[in-house]
Order: sequence, then C-alpha cells, then structure tokens
Amino acid sequence: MSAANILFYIMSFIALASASYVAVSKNLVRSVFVFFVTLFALAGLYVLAMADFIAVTQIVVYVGGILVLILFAFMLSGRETLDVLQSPQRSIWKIKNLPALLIVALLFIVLFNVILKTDADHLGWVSDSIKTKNYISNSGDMTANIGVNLMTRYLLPFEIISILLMMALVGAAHLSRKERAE
Amino acid sequence: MAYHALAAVLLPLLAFVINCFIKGKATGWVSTIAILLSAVISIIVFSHTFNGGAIHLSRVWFTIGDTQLYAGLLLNNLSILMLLLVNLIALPVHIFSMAYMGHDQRYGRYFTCLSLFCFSMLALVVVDNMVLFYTFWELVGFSSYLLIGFWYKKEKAIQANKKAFIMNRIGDVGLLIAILVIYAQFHTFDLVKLFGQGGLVSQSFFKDGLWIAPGASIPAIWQYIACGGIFLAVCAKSAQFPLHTWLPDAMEGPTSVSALIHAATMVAAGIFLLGRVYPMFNTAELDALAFIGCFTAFMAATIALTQNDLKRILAFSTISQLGFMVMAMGINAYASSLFHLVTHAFFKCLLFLVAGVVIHEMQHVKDENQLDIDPQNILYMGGLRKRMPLTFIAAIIGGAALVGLPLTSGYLSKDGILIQAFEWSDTKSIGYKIVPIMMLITSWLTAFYVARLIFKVFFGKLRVLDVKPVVICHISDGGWQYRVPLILLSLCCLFPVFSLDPLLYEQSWLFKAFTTADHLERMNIYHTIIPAGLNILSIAVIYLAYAIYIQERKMLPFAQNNWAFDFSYNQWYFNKAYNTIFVKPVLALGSGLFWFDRKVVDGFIRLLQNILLWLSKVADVMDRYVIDGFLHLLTAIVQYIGNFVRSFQTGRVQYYLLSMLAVIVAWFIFKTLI
Amino acid sequence: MISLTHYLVVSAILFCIGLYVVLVKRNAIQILIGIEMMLNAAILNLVAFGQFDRHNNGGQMFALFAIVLAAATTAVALAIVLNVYRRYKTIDPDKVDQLKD
Amino acid sequence: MNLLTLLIFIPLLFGLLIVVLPSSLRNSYKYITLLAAIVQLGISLLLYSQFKTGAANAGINHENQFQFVQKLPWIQLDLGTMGKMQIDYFVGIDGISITLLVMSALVMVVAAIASWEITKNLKGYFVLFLILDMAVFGVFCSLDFFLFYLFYELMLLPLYFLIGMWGGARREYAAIKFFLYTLFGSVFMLLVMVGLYLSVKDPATGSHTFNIIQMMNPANYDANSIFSTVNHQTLFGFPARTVGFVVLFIAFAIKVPVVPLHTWLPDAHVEAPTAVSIILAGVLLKIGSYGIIRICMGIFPDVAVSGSFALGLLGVISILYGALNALAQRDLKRMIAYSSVSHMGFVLLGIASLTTEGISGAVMQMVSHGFLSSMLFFLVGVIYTRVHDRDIYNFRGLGTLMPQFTVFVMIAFFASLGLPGFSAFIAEAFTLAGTFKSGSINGLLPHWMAACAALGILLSACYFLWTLQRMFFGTERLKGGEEWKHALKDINWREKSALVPLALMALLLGIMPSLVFGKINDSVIALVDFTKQYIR
Repeated sequence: MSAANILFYIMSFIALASASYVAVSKNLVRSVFVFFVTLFALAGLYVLAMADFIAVTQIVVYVGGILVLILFAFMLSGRETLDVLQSPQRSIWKIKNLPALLIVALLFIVLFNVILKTDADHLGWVSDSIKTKNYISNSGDMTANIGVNLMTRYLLPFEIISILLMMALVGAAHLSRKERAE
Repeated sequence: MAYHALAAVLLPLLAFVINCFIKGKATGWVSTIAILLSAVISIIVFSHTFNGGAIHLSRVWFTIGDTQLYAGLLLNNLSILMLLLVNLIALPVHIFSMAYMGHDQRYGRYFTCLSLFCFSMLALVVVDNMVLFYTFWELVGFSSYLLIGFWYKKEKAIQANKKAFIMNRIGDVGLLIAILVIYAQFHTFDLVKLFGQGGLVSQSFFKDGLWIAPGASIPAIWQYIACGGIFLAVCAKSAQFPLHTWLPDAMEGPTSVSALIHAATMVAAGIFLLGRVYPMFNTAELDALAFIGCFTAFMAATIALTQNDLKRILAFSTISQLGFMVMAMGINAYASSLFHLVTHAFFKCLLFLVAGVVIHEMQHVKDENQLDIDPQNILYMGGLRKRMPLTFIAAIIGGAALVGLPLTSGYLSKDGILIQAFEWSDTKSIGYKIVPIMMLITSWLTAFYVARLIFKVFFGKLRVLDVKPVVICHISDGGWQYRVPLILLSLCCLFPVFSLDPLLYEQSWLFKAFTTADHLERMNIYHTIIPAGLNILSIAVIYLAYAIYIQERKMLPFAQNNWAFDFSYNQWYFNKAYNTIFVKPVLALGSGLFWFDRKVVDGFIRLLQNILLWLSKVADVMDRYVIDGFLHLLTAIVQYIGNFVRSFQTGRVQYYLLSMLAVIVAWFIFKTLI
Repeated sequence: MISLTHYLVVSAILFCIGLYVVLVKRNAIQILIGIEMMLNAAILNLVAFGQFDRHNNGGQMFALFAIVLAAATTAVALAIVLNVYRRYKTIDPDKVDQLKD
Repeated sequence: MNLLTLLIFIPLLFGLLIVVLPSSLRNSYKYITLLAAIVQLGISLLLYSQFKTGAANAGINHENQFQFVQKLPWIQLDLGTMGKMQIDYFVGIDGISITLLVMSALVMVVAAIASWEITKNLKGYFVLFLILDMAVFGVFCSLDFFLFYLFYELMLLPLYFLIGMWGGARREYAAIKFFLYTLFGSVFMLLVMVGLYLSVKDPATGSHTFNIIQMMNPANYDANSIFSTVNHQTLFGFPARTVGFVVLFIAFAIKVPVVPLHTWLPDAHVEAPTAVSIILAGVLLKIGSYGIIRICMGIFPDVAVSGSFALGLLGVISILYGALNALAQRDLKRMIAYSSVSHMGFVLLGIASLTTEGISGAVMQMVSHGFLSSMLFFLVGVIYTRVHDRDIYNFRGLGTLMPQFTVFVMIAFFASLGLPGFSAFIAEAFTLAGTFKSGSINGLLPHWMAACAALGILLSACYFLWTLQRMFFGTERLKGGEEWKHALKDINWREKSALVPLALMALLLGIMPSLVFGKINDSVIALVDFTKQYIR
C-alpha cells in the first residue's frame, strides 16, 4: 500500500465522517463548521486525483465564498435559527427519518451495485487513455494546460459561466436588498 | 179462510212492530187487542174449517239453485186446533198480564216480547214447510229466552234463560239435522208432500241397510239419526228427559209468561212437532218415545213431591204431563195425546195463573212488611182459601183436572191415555207392561203433590205469621184482570167443553177429529176398570195428603231426611250431573283448544319464527364478524397503510422529493434486479 | 495510482449523505449544505475521471464550472432564504406555504 | 265510462283530493272519505239494479256472459321467441261478485263512519283507507290474474300500515304477523300465477295470457306445459295441478282464515283500530273465500273435486275449533275474531260441497258475515272507545247503562248465532243442506260432516249467550267504577247510523234471501255444472 493510498483513505474517512456529522447534527453552527472540514478533505482528495488547481479553487470558492455567505445568512436570520439551536431534538433516529434513511440506503446500494458493475478502471476509454499515455502523472504542468484549454477549447462555456455568475450575483444582491416600507 | 188464518198470525206481529216504537200502558192494549182480534178470527177459522179438510196456501219465497222454497200456510185439523188453542190461552194471559205486570218499569218491553212470542207460536203451528217450521221453532225459543230473562238484573233469571236457550239449541240442532236428512232424501221441505196422505215419507222403505226414497237413498242409520234429532228437538222444547232441566229454572220469568209459554203453548210445540212428522217413525222409534215419555213423567212427578217453590212444583208437573203426551204419541195414541195437550194447556195455564195471583199477593205481603221470605215458597203460605175464594175455587178445578178426577177435562184425556197404554202393552211382550204401570203410579203421585200443593197453600193457617207474628195482610182475589182469566180458564177445564159425556173420552169431539178408526166400542175391561181404580186410589192418595199436611200425622215414608227425599228434592241431581258431564268438559275443551291454539298452532308459527330469528342471528353473526370482519380487516389494513402513507403527505417538499426518489430507486432496483 | 472505484464509492457515499441531509433537515440552510455535498460528490467524480484526460482536461474543467455554478446558486439561494425569512420569520421550508403576498 | 272502472277508482280520486288538501282542512277528510264510500255504495246499487239475471248471464267460465266488462290492453310486450306478453285491464262481474260488491260498499261506509274515532295522522290514515278501498273492489272485479294479483297485493300494504300505525299496544307484532302470513301466501301465488301464464295460450291471439277465464278452459293449456290438463306433469313428485291448487288454496285460506292458518286473525283484530277490524272481518275475509271460488275452483276444478273432502274437513274443523276457542276467550274482540273463524268455516264447507245449495249458502254466508261481523266489531269498538277495555269479566249489567246499545248487541249476537229471520240462519242452514245433500248427490262429502258442522251452531249459541249474560245482564258492576259509569254513554246518532243499516240488511236478507239468491243463482248453477264434469 502506497503512501497515496493511505492518504486517500484518511482523507476520504475525514470527508465522510464529517459529512455524516453534518447529517446527524442538530446544531446548525457546528454543522456549518464541520462542513468546512468536509470541503477541506475533499480538496485533499482532488489533490490526490491530480487536480491541484481544482483543489485550490475549491478551497477559495467554497471556503472563502460559499461558507462565508452561509455564515452571513445564518447570522442574518437571527432568532429563529437560534431557537432551533436552543431546542435540540433528543432522538436522532426519529421514525419519520426512517423512510429517508431507507431510500438513501437503497440508493446507495443501487449506486454501489452500478459502480461495481461498471468496473470503472477497465472502461474502454480509460484503458485507451492509459495505453496512449493520456493520463495525468505527477508532472506539475497541469495548471498551464488548464489555462490554455480555458482560453481556447472551453472559451464559450467559460464566458457563459461568467455571465451567469454575474447575473446570479446581481440577482442575489437585488433579492437581499431591503425593501422599502410601503 | 187461509187469509183469515194469515191475519190471525200476523196481528201479533203487527202489535210487536208497533210496540217496538211506542212506550207505556198503550203497549198492553195494543197487544191485547191484537190477540183478541186474532182469537176471534181463529174462532171463525176454526168453526169453518175444522174437520173440513186441509187448506194449503203457498207462494214461492225464494229460489236457491234449482230448488224453489215456498212459504205458506197449512191448515189441517191439527194446526187449526193449535191456532185456536194458542189464541185462547194467550188472550187470558194477556189480560192477566196487564195487571200482573202493571207496575213493572219495562211494561212496554214485556208486551213487545209477548207479542213476538204469540206471533212465532201462531206461525209455528200454521206453516207448511220444514224451513219455516224451524224458523219459528227457534223464534219461540228466542222469545221465551227474552221473557225468561225479562228481569235481566236477576242473576238467576239470566242464568236460566241462557240455559233454556242453549238446551233448546241442542234440540234445534237435532231438528236441523233431521231436516237436512229429510231434504237430502226427498228434496223438498214441504210438510204436505212429505207427511201428507201417501206422502213421500210413507213411500220410503228400508232395504239392504239403505233407506230408499223416490229419487234418493241413504244409509238406514240416517233415518234413525233424523228421528233421533226430532226426539232431541221434542225433548228440548217439551222438557223431556234428558233435556228437561231448563224448564224448572225458566220459572224465574214472570209467572204470566210461565203460564203461557212454559205450561201451555211453547212446551206443547214438541208434541205438535211429533204430530206433524208422525209418519216418520217406525215401531222401534215409537217405543223409544214411549219409554222416554214414561220415564220423564215418573221422574218429574217424584221430584214434584218434595219441591217447596210453588212454580217449580207446577213446572215439574208440566214436565210430567208432557211426558204423558210424549208417551201417548209413542204408544200410537195420537188423538189422546193431542187431546191431553189441549186439556193440559187449559188447566195448567189456570194453575199457573192461580200461582201468579198467590205469588202476587205474597209479594205484597212481603213488600208491605219488609219480610225476608221467598214469595213463591209454599212453606210460608197457608189458609188463603178464605182470603181469596175465587182463586181457591179455580185452584181446586185446575188441580182436579190435573189429577184427572171425573167431571173435569183432565179425566177425559188422561184416562184415555192410560187405557190405551194398557191396550198397547198387551200387544207387546211382558216387559212393556212397565209403561202403563209406571203411568199409573205417576198418576197417583200427581194426585199426591197436587193435594200437597193445595193443602199447603189454601188450608191451614198463614205460615208467614211464624216468621213475624203481626203482619199487614191485604190479600184478595185482585181486580177484574185477575178474575176474568181465571173464570174463563176454569170453565175450559170442565168436561162440557170437550164432551157431553163426562165419563167417556171416546165421545169427545176433539178425540174423534183425530181418530181415523170408526169403531169406538169399549173393547175390553180396561175401559172400565182403569178409570174407576185410578180415581178411587187417587182420592185415597189425596186423603193421605190431607192426613199428612192438614192433620199433621207423621207418616214414616215421608220423613224429610232419607236418601229418597234428598234424591227427589235435588231433582235427581240432573243439574249437577250435566254440569260435570257436559258443561265443564266443553268449557275445558274450549280452554284446552285455546291453549292448543296459543301454544301449539301459534307456538308452531312462533317456533318457525324463532328458528328464522335464530337463523337470522347466525347470519347476522356471520355477517358481522366473518364477512364484515374480513372487510374490517381490509379497511384496517388500508387505513393503516393510509395513515402510514399520509405521514408522508404533509405538504413538505422534502417528502415529495423522497417519494420521487423512492420511485426512482424502485425503478433502479427493478432494472438492476431484472 | 488510486483505483477509480474507490473514488466512485466515496463519491456515492457522499452523495447519499447529502441526499439524506436534503431529505431530513428542516432548515433551509442545512438543506443548502446537503445540496453542496451532493455537488461535491459529483465534482469528485468529475475530478477522478479527469485524470484520464490529460490533453483536454474535460473533467477538471467541468469541475471548475460546477464549483462556480455552485457558488452562484448558493448566492441566489441564500438571498432567497433571507427574503423568506424576512417575510415569514422562519426558514423552515415546510412553513413557507404561500406563494402570493 | 264503465261503471265498474268508476267504482274501482273513485276512492283513488278522493284519495288524491285528500293528498292535495292542506292539513288545516284535516277535519274534512273524514267527510270526504265518507262521501267516497257513499258514492261507491250508490254505484254498486246501480250495478245491482242493472244486473241482468238468467242463464245467459251466468258468467263463471264464459267471457261473454260477464257484465259491465271493460277490457283494455294494458301491457303488451313482444318477447320474441317466447311469444307476446299480454296483460289486460280486464274487469267484469258475474253473480258471485255482484252481491259481494254491494256488501263491501256498505261495509266501507260503516268503516268510514267508524273511522271518526281516529285522531292522529288523519291524512295518512284516510289516504291508506281509500287505497285499501280501491284494492278491495279491484280484487272483486278483476278477471285478469295479473290485475287480480296486483290489487290483492295492493290491499296488503295499506292494511299493514293501518294496523301497524293506528293499532293497539302490540300493533307492530300483529301487523308483522299479518303481513308475513299473507305475504307468505301471495308469494307462492305469484309462482303459480307465472306457471299458469306460461301454460295457457289465448286461442284468439296464440300468445300466453293472464286471462282467468281462458285459464278455466282445459283446451287452452299447452300440452307440454306444467299445468297441462292432458299430460299430467309432476312437481316435486306430486301432480303439478294439485300442487298449483294447494298453493293457491293456502294463499286464500290464510285470508279466509282456515284452521290452522288462522292465528294472525285474533292478533290482527285485537290490535287493529275498529274501522280496520271492520274491513278486515267484513271484506278481506271474503276475498279469501271469493278467491277460492273464482280462482281455485275455476282454474283447478279437477283438483277441487278430488280434494273436496279435505276442504270440507278443514271447514268442519274451522267451525268447531273456532267455536270452542271463542268459548275460552275473555277478550271480547278476540272472541268475535274466533267466531269469525268459525263462521267462515261454513263458507269453506259450503264451497267444498259443490252443490248449488252449498255454494249459494256459502256466498250468502259471505254476505251475511260481512254485515254481521262488521256490526260486531263496530259494537266492540263502541265500548273500547269509551273505556279502553274489552275484557268480558270487567263488565256487568251494561244493559242498564246502555239500553240501546244492548239492543243492537243482542241483534248482532242473535243474528250471528243463526237465529232464523236473520241472514246467517239462511246461510248456515243452506250450507249445511248442501253439505248433507252432497253425500247423496255427488258423494264428495260424507254425511257426518254436516252433522258435525251443525254442532258449531250450538256452540256459537253458547259463547254468544254467555257473553251476553256476563256482560250485559245482571246488576251493573264495572271494573272502572263510577268513572266508567260516566264514560259508558249510550250510543249516539253517528253510531246508530252505522249500526241500523247493518242490522236492517241482516234482517232483510233473512226475510228476503232472494235479494242475494236471485242474483247468484245462475252463476252458482253454472259453477256447479262446470265442476260436475270432473266428478267421477
């Protein structure tokens, strides 16, 4: 077992465990912060999957943007949310959550089954890519390659995404604007 | 003449109808005038048609199927005689009643009923067919019912009239059956066709156990049943054994009624019926008739010996005398029987009217002194001959006629019967001798109780004084309404009315009218010895009674505490016996059948009902717990599922998502598994 | 070289956990977190498969876009959450049951 | 307008009028009902006076001899291979129906007068009363079996409600009992009716028919049908025609009623209001016996002849059994009900004799009993409305308190026990005469039956006289004391107006039986001739 594998298990354990905690926790604040951990662990997994640029972006956008936004929203929603904080429900395994759990478990089984059936490591195009050495190794020049691709091959989606992002930000700003009293 | 007779019959009906709508004293006059006119007419009819051959008048009454029913009059000697007799008896009784019932509140009702009776009785004697005969036969019973129960508040009276009607009904049923047999056999109800000269009945004969008539035949037994039915009818109407017990009880009615109905006319209807249907009977049946009459006569006479009720003594004497007549019919002494019927009607009516006067006066004594006595009880009477001489004389004449002493009408008729009884028994075996001998004894018994009656009532001293020493007594013969009838009837009890020869019954016009034989020689010794012996002994018996009741000598056989006395006093226990043998079992049968009806017939229905109910209950249980239970289970399951599913349907977005996912997962699983 | 299957399994688990959070939580913000988890599970897949496209970098590229889109949606979603809160004084999506004013 | 149709449907018209009238006019309902009954009586008297007699108008099994006939096609369905379904509105009368019509009309008038005492739910009562009225006349007139059955059933329902809603304490029990009994009978009648329908073909049209008169002709039966007269079919191992006869007989015998199917009668009578008792005893019982004559004997004469011994025996048993039961009663109304059983036994006996005297006597008894039982029940009603008690033992000496009433009671009692001069005597005497003659003429009934039945006359005297003596004579003693004494007023003009016609009719028919016999003779002779051919 290589060091990469060990790291992978550690990372994935952290990610899944923290995600689980988010799922079961009744404490909103705590779950938001544990969610950071999940995101960090995921960023680590990206790194292990040879996508260091994505990992960085992940950290910047999520941790820097989304989580801060969430915290803001959380702060702004005020007492209601705190009420929820103050009255933690005792039982975690409530009967009404059972169907959800069941469905989720079933879905997982289905997905797992599909994954096993697919046998992703020996898919046709994956094997081809290994044969033609078209896979990313520990070389370190991938960021440049991403930048070139972004400006050439993926220019149109890139632009559309940027417009979309702008529209979303403008819209979000508009929505969260305080309405005048009428 | 037929229309005259019809008028005589219908006048009392007219009086009845008028009396239904008017009230008060006028009713008495209406009825009396009607009966007076009727009597006058009937005398005219009698004088014209007696011995003049039969008159038959009939009209179609109605048609049933192909049988025509006629309504009509048949006037032959028998009916004309009866028509006259009834009128002659009814007239004095009407006059008597006007005084006797004068103070009764329901005076009008009394005369209404009396007129109804007279109509029915007169119609009964003249009608020409069996259906009408039965009709009026029952109507006289009905009017007698009304009159016995005239004082309807008296418990005894209403018991008596019920008894009278029901016992008469037994006879009616007998008569009805007889009529049915005759109708089925001869297809006609007409009396002339049936019983006339050479009529259908005389053409019928027995052969091979069948009774064969022109046109039909029937098992011979039915001839006997028909005759039995007629006997039953006679026994009921004429108070013969075994249906005699109603007559003494019927004395609860007004005395005038007893005089008319229960002494002279209605009770004679039985004899009249025998006279009408005489050709029906064969020898054996006539013998039975003779024995019935003989036994009844004897029995009633023994009972009369010990009774203390004035009217009851007379009632039993009536039964006894009717027994004589029935016996006479039985021994073929047709004419004598009818002769005795007529003479008896007069003297018995007279005696009853005497009794009426006496009771009336005793009632006065009772009311004026507020005594607690029975005005009819002879033990309280006595010494009345000085206070009411006319009544006394009438009683003596009536009594003498009843005993059959010479110079009275009773002598003529009764001795005739006795003589013929002896002659009849000569033609039979020795056992039949018992009949005339019994009749002889009965005659002497008659003499004794008549003497006892007269001595107790009219001789000695007034025994009311034993109860209360000082009483106010206004006892007299009463007004003209009392005197006239008594005198009239007394005259009719004497021999000249019937025969100019006071000793020979054969010379009587009445006897001749009904005898077909011309030879009236005094054939044998009986004709002399019997009247002589009978009367000598009768006088001895009367002296005996005199000795006992006036001189008050103690005679051993007449002690009042032996079984014979009790037996006689209690009227041979017939009432008790009938009560136990017939009345109670019938009532018990009725109750039993009602029980049967309620428990068994209805119970069966109820059982069915219960079974049905039970079945339905089972079905109900099935339905409720099995079929419905299954449904309930289903619904419970569905409801549970529904409740379970409903918990998702809360309107929460997430649950919708969940269900969508569920479908998707299901699809996945489905695809994966297959 | 870590097996693709491992990534896929981790991603599946993460997706399921995210889904669970979405289904169960009563809080709009938490639901948003659940959605983010599911998105991240998808991104993980993209990234994992992206290893085998060295020239075009398709997987990584779309992972990048997805992250950006997630940011945009989050921004809008949070704005809506704030608005809802302002109107209804709650952020429980169940209780938000009126579309009109 | 056909007089019969008018007669049948006049009550319905008046009933509709009552339905339409508002409740505020409820006091007029009884007058309307009385008016309807009187109009009917008038029409029936008109029919009676126009009724032609003579052998050419005998009726029975000749359709053209019926009078006042109205025949309209009513339901005609083409059933394809099964032929045509033919139901006619077919009414007509012969001698047997005409006297019953007049009797029923008079009884209805009396019943209408007796309805005065009804106080609750007047509209319902009088409407039901008039429907019942219509159905009764329909039954007597209809010559189509389907129509007959329709009216027969139509009678049942109003009666059920009349007993069940306006009756005494146990009215529901009595009503249900009555209903179940009669329904039981009529359901089976329906089966036989359908069987007959499928067996009989109208020779004129060739299709099946419900025509009663066609059913009387043996030639109209299909050879292979269930009730065929030629081929003797069997049903459950019994001859089919016998089964048919017995079933119809049971249906009618329940109505008559014949022992042992009589137990509904005392209960129904005891619980029913007076007017309903009057109709029940006066008219409905006659429908049973009318049905036996018209339907049972008409359609199954062969079985009627062979079964006449059993019929006669039932009649005798009814007479004696009813009379003995009456003897055991304490309830006046119940006693009279049992006496009805006894008296209707004579009807059955007379019919069974199959002689002219017997059947004439039976019809006479039907008419006579119609009047007399109405009178008796009316009289009981008089006492009951005054003190609400009917126990014979609770009264004594009513003769002093109510003299006029007592006179009517005596008339009714003596007329009922067969005192000559009243109709019942003629009826019973000729029934018995016919029965006895039967033994000699056609040999159907043994002689002893008449003799036994004659005992019934004796027993009827016993129970009537006992009641008379117990209740009306003697010194007055009442259970209710002074209170009853005040309540027991003598009868008023209204009651008299109901009683006098009945008493007069009983007397008139007793003196002039030709009023009945004159009209029925030809029909009776025709009926006897019709059945004679089956006597072997």
